Amino acid sequence: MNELKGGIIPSKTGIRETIIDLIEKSVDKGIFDAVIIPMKVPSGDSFVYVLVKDKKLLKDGFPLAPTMLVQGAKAVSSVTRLGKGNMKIAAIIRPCEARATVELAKLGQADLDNVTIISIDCPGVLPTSDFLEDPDKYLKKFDDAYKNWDDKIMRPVCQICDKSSMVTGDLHIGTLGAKKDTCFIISNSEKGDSVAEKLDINLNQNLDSWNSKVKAISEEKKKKRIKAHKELKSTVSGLDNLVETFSQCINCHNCMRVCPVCICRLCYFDSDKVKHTAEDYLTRAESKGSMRFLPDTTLFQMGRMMHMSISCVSCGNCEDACSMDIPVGQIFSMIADETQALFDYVSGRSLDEPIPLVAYKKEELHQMEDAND
Amino acid sequence: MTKALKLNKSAEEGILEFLKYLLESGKVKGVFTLKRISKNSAIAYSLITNPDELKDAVPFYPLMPVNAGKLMSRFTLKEGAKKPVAAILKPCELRGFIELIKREQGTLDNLYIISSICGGVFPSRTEVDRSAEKKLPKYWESVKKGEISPDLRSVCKACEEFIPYTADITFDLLGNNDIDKHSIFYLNTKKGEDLAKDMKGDFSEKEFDRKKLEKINEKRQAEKKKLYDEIGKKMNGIDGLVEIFGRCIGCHGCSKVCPICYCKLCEFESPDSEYSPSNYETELRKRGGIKVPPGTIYFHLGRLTHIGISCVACGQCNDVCPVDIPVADIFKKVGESIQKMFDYVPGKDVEEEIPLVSFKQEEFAEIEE
Amino acid sequence: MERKIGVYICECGPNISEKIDIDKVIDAVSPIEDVAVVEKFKLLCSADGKKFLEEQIKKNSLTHLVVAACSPKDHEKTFMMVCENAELNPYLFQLANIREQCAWITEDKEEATKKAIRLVKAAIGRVKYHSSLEKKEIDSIPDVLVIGGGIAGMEASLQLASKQRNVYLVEKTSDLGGLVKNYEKTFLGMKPISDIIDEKTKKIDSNGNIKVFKDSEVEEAIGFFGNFEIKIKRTNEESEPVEINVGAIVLATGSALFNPDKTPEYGYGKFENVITSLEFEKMNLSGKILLKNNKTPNSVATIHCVGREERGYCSEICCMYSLKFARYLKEKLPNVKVSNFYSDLCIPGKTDQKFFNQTKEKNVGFIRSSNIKLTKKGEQLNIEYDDENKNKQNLLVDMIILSPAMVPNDDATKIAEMTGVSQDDEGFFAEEHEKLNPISTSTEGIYIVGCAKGPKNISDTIVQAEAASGNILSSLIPGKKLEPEVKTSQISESFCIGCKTCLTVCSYGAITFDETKKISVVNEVICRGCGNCVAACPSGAASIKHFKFNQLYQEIKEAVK
Amino acid sequence: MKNNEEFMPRILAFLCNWCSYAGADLAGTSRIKYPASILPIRVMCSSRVDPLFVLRAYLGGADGVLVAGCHPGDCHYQDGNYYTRRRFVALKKIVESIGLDSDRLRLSWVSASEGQKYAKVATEFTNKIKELGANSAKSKIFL
Repeated sequence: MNELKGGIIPSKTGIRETIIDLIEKSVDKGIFDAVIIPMKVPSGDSFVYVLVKDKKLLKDGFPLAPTMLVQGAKAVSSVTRLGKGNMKIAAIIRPCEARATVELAKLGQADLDNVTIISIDCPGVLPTSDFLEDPDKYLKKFDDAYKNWDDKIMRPVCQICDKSSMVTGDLHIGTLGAKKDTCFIISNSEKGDSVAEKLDINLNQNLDSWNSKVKAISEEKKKKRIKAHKELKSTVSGLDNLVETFSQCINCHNCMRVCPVCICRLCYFDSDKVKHTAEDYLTRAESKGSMRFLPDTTLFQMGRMMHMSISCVSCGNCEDACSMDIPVGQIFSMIADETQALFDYVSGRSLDEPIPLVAYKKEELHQMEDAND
Repeated sequence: MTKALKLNKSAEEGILEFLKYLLESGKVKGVFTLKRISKNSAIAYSLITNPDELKDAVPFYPLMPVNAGKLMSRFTLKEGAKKPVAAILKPCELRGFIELIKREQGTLDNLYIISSICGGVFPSRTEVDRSAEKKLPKYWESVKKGEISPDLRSVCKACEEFIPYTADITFDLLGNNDIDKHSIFYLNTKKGEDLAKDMKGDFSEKEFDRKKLEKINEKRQAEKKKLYDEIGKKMNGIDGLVEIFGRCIGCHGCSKVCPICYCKLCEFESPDSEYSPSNYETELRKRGGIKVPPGTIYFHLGRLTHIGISCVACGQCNDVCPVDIPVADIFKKVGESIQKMFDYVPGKDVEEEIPLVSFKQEEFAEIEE
Repeated sequence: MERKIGVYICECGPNISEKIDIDKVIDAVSPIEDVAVVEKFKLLCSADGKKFLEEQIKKNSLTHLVVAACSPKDHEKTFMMVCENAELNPYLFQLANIREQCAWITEDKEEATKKAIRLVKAAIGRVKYHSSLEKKEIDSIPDVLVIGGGIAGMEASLQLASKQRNVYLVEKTSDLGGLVKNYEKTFLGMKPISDIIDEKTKKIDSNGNIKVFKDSEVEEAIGFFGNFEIKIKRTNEESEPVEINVGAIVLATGSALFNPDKTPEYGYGKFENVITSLEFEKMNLSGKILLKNNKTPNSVATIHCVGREERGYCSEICCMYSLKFARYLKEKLPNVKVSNFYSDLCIPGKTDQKFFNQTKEKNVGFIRSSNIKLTKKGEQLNIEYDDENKNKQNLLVDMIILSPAMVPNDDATKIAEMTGVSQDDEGFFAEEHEKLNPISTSTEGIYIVGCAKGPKNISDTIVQAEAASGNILSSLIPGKKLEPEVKTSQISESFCIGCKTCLTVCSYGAITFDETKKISVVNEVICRGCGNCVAACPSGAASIKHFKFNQLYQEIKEAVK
Repeated sequence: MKNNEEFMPRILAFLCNWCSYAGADLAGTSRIKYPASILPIRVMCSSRVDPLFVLRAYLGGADGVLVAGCHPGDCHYQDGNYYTRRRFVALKKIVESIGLDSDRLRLSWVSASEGQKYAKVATEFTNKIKELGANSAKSKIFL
């Protein structure tokens, strides 16, 4: 990891308030014109992203919301896909959302010129279905778990996330290893440096305690991740297991729709390319005596792995949106680790790294070639 | 009076025997039905061609993993079936299919539609948490008595369209106390009669027990009123809508599973529905803040304008919503209100025009006031 | 490319400047992105104004033009011409109507100014999304196909044929003249019909530019105004169809008579000496008005309105020809007793009443009656009826003439389907608009004349034939290119799902279905640009030039800001 | 807006080119006064008015939306306005059924010779909207 610069700022009332405070100050100083930030919905039982300009509304901002319904990258993309616009925007999102944002920028789906990404040390998010059961109770549970950095109630993919403090945006708020009533503010770009400067934050302070805590957690999670993937593999790999796993899929394609890096306007798997004649279907059924209809559920999932696992950030949104509780997020996190490792690629790590499938190196991947060649 | 075939077997066995006969006699080349497809007893629609495979078929299982109307559309979209295929559809699935046919999204060519007097289905989640299996005995008791099973989808409880309109064969289920002992197939059409013709069983002229069905309908109506009252209270002005739809995450899952939504690319996913930076700036000047991605209520209302007229209230959208918005309840209520204006029951008759692509010169004179 | 929008506000003398604070408008729209120039001018539609605009466009190298002035109905074309002169595509221009719908209707100057600002902003927002549109030109064929060789078709053919224009006249029988060739005289004038027919026939025969196809039918007609491909086939004969190309089609297929079998109370087909008006005309033309037993009738009754109830409309001419029958009868059998049974008399027009009075004076009876029923009494026919006072009455006569309603020809539906012309509720060909376009149809370039579009007398038929001819002569000029509508619909191939919704709502048959790709396709030559298909398409696959989503959306946005 | 200032609604009016737009022009040439609340948008035919436009305007905060076209039977494009009418009644019903204010939507037939009627419709509709007050959708964030 590159040497990151950072400072320490007071955080007496709690991390959410500290962030809001910071944003308010920035807005006052004209550093930002608007902010993308989670906010509680009027019914009070959920959180969504809101682009806020009005300072009065900013108070209702709720960074580090207990759930992730819309992936923050999708929010940033929605605002900037058609151009950077004239507003300077801060996006308060989680590390995996920041990473997906970077992937989207590479895919031309976000223009980050006027966006300052501010990420936060992330304890994970709650599974949507749990949260919706009793929003108030679960918000409290989430906050308690956050204090203790306890991930047991979080999404399964959050429990094995080794990039929960990864800094890929412009600024990052660190709480790990911070002394009481303080937190770290880490800059990862010139944009971040300039914001800190305007806010009179000294970025040359000691980050050792944050660094070492992050490293420890990351290593521990990495171990957990490898183990979990290994276990998962034993239950889902192989054609039969795969088919069994996806057998309950009802083709709603929700997983694709909520995926931050699935960007197609018209998914290949909704296009004419997957539509066949009755005769074709019948012939296929006859060859086996019986055929699930629609067929090709596994093809859909594997096709999606092909299309986007390189950019998958393991946020787990797909799993949460699956109405049939298929562990699709965990499966994708496993596949993504493997496909990305092929190219020594980490999705969202850096804007400067090209997406591997649109680039190549002449000397690489010889292990894939026929040994006799 | 309709021709009817009676088999002295339980409904479960009777329908399978019938389907087996169809496949073995070659009267159909394939059977479209629900089937257990995996070890974990997942239920999915399957196209069965080998009679042996029927052993896992569960035609009347009270689940609707996908609205089969959508599947039949997919099956016949590119080209109608060339060989005869029997499809077992629930009444709302059949109606969905008919609505799609009206939109050129499928054909009835060579299809034999078998439907049933339907007792409703469970929410799909009951399959996920494995509770469906446990709820079955209670469900069948309710069906026999013509009662509303408490485990049904909200829209099923309130459904008055449990008798299929255009099925070739209607299987007698709801309100039939003897489904353990025998199976009754009403042969509504010439096609239906041809299918059953050489089957071993008792043929007679028979009529639905209209009175009994009327009674069931009354219970459903009461349930519907309850549902509408409840949801109606929430659908209160723009604030009410914001309360209901505010947490929508814009996954559009509801439209993806909707048997009527048939566009390749949904208008609400098209470039026209995207906000440019200047749009955002305008919105912010006006509102101070805006949900991103925006256009949630616009999407739902817009979808109502597109397909409300044809909504068959199957309830798929409710099931698939990751944030538990009662989409189906709302669509049923609003859909019905516009359908009534045109005296239109979606899927009742394939020849009937969709009201919004036709008109009468002498109508709605009062709208201009 | 960089956008440079010029905004010009017309003072329209005092018309706008007194009601709207133009300087405020200028201040409000000047800062808008891409707006390069904002200026006001006394009267932009004047020669000076046009010159000023033209110079401004050139001098400032404007890419888009907004004029805030009067209604587009007034000067949209004027300013589009200015654009053309200044080599700016005229569709990159938008006119904001701040006069008719702002200055002139608003009491308060401040309100009017605010509204004007919004209207100009909306126009600026919109014009940014305009695209250049090019006029299309297509070659047209000046030749015309006339279907039906009756009075209407003959008249139209004669009007249309000239050195530069061939006319193809297709008649399904072996003679020209249509129904009226069976008549002896015209009504009102009581002139021999044969004179008219013979004269027209002679002219047609001697006109080298009219090609007559007798015993023939049109088998196929595809294409559009300016270029229809036609196949003509001889009936009752196995031969290859003749293929011709024409620019316009005149439907003059005439009408038929209501079949009195459907009104059994009149005893048609059951009793001898009950005949239809057409049968009587033929009998009269043969010179011998005789009963079945070859005796001359002493009394004849005409029953009007046979089938009017059933068909639901008055056939306009039956009363008049019934009067003509009375004249025939009185001329040939001076002692015959003639009675007319009617419920209402239709004697419109400036001279019809005179004709009626003269007929009445010849001792012709008129009996207003209802509930007519015919029975046979000896050799005679007994007409039982209710008189005006609802009293039962009866009358014995030797012969009865029925005046049946006029109905569409049997082949009307076939022709309608072939040409894409719609039919009205009665089955006659439907005009495009009863008042605005009474002789054209929903398919541009196809006209309907004579009884094919409803009951009509000879003079009205000729008027229509002349009208249709005039229309064709003025729009289908030899050598002139046709300019189809520029602002037409388009359907995106990749978004279309093939539900045919657009096809269903299109009134012009401008959308066809590509069966291989399973998508809808717009024929831009036929499309009139109403935009109905666009609003009907749920996929957003259809759009319409110059009224695209984004262009209208900018206006909507301005209104809700 | 100052408190004592009267509320001036924003009403979007889709006018068909051939009848209603001409009718609105006639109101102008006849110098008939009506409120400045109406913002006209010209479309070739009322059938071009996608119900989604009306929805967008409504949810965007327009206080009212008027769609005006030729009288039934007089459509310049034969029968476009019959479709408009069906779409409009359906839309209005949806808006009403879902608990929104359908009085904010209005369909009117205004011919080219009915300048008087256009002004009357504009005035009446504006008054109606004034009764209803501003459309609160304008300020909603979670739309």
